[in-house]
This record gives sequence, C-alpha cells and structure tokens, in this order.
Amino acid sequence: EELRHCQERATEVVCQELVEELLREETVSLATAQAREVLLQLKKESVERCTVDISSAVQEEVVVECVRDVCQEVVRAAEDLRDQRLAELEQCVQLAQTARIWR
Amino acid sequence: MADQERRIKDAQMRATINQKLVETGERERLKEVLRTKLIECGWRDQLKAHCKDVVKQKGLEHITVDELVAEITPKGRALVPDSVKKELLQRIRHFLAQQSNI
Amino acid sequence: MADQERRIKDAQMRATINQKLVETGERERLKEVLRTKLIECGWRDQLKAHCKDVVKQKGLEHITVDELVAEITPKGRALVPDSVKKELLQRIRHFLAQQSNI
Repeated sequence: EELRHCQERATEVVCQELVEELLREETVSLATAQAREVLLQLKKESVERCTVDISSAVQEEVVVECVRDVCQEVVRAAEDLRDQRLAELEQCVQLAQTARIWR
Repeated sequence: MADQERRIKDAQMRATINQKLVETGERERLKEVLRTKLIECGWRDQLKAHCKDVVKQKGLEHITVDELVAEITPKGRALVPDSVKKELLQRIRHFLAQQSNI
Repeated sequence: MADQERRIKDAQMRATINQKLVETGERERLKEVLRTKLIECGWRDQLKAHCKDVVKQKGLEHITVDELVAEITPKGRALVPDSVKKELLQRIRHFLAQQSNI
C-alpha cells in the first residue's frame, strides 16, 4: 500500500514536470517566433518608410534638374529673340542713316 | 524522520519512473501527445494571441525573447486544461501498470 | 527614446538602400525613367509655358535664371502627376524586393 502511494505521488510529480517542460519549450518557441515576426515587421515598415523617402528624394532631384533645364532653355530662347530683334533694329537704323546720307 | 524517509523514497521512485520513461522512449511520446493535445484544444493559439498582445502593449522595439517568455509563462500554465493534465496522468499510470519491474 | 531609435535605424536603412541603388546604377536609371515620364505626360511643356509667362510678366532684364528657378520650382513639384509618383515608388519597391540582402 505504501509503495502504491509512493508511486502515485511520484507519478503526479513526473506528470507535472513533463507539463512544465513542455510549457517551457512551447513558450520559448512561441516567443522566439513572435519576436522574429516582430523584427521582420519592423524591418518591413522601415524599408517602406525609407522607400517613400528615397522616392521623394529622387523625384525632387529630377524636378530641380528639369526645372533648371527648362528655365535655362526659356531664358536662352528669350535672349536669342531679344538679340535677334536688336540686330534687326540696328540694321534698320543703319539703313535709315545710309538713306539719309544718300539723300 | 519518517517524513524525510518518505521524501527520499519518493525521489527514488521519481528517478526510477523517469528513467523508465526515457529508456523506453515513452517520455518523448507523451510530450508529443501533450503537444498535440495543446494544439487541438486551442491552447497554442490562445497563447500566441496573448504573446501578440504583450508585444503590442510593451512596444515592438522594447521586448526581448526572455522577457516575453517570462511574461507569457504564467498565462500558458493557467491555460493548460485540467482534462489534458488528467489524460497525461492517466497515460503515465497506464504505462507504469504495464511495467513489471516498478 | 523609441522614436529616436527608430529614426536612427531608418537612417541606417536609408543609407543601405541608397548605396544599393547607386552601386547597381538603378538610381540613375530611375532618374532617367522619371525624366522621360515627365516629358511624356506633358509636365515639361506645362512648365515651359509657365516659365515663358513669368519671363514675359517680369521682363527678361529683371529676372535671373536662379530667380526663375526659385519661382518655378514649387509649381514644378505640384505638377508632377500622382501616377508618376506612384510608378516611381513601385519601381523602387520592385527593385528592393529583388535584392536578397536588404
């Protein structure tokens, strides 16, 4: 009878130990998986934020370069037109002077 | 004195049972059964959800695996259904009953 | 604190991505694609027309190229179509998805 009681008590402890051992293994496994998932998620979010930033930076760079190109082009064209008109005007003045001399 | 003697005998018995369980591969089989039962009864999913809550609460950046384990273990313990524990105990008893030299 | 940590990590990540884009020549390709898209969608023509208006209004003698650039740039930014912005973002995402070590 005493042996039976002893075995029963020991069995209960062994059972409890087994549950605890599995519990420990499972909680570590769950926590590790969760931490990995969290890290991955954090990285994903960081990459997305950086992608948006970099995209804006590239866009800004191109816009600034293109705006400068367009401005230079427009100013150059306006200057060319002005120079052309000045040249024409000068020619007219010269023609007028020549005409006056001949007269 | 009798109490101490009983504790010694209990410890010896525990060691014998454990040895038998390990030797026969029953210990690993029992753990596997227990693992399956815990998945089936939703324990793992519940604990996973709790784990997510803890991470959300504490902030994604500021928790280590060890802290997380410490945080979720009490809940994990509490969530193990009594029926699963009872079944495990029953299986161990059954195993021991089949052993001639215990 | 968490916010500052996040900013530091983001800065590191940004540097890594930028390095990858430059090293592979992808950054220049992206810029070239964007330039082409801006021409195709009429952005350049719209901007040129606006630029001409400003020159006409202010008078060529009263404005420098730098002043013109400063005046036109906000309009240039605003005129970039959302579809072009989205496509650029998508191209960067696609590029990053193909990189194994980011």
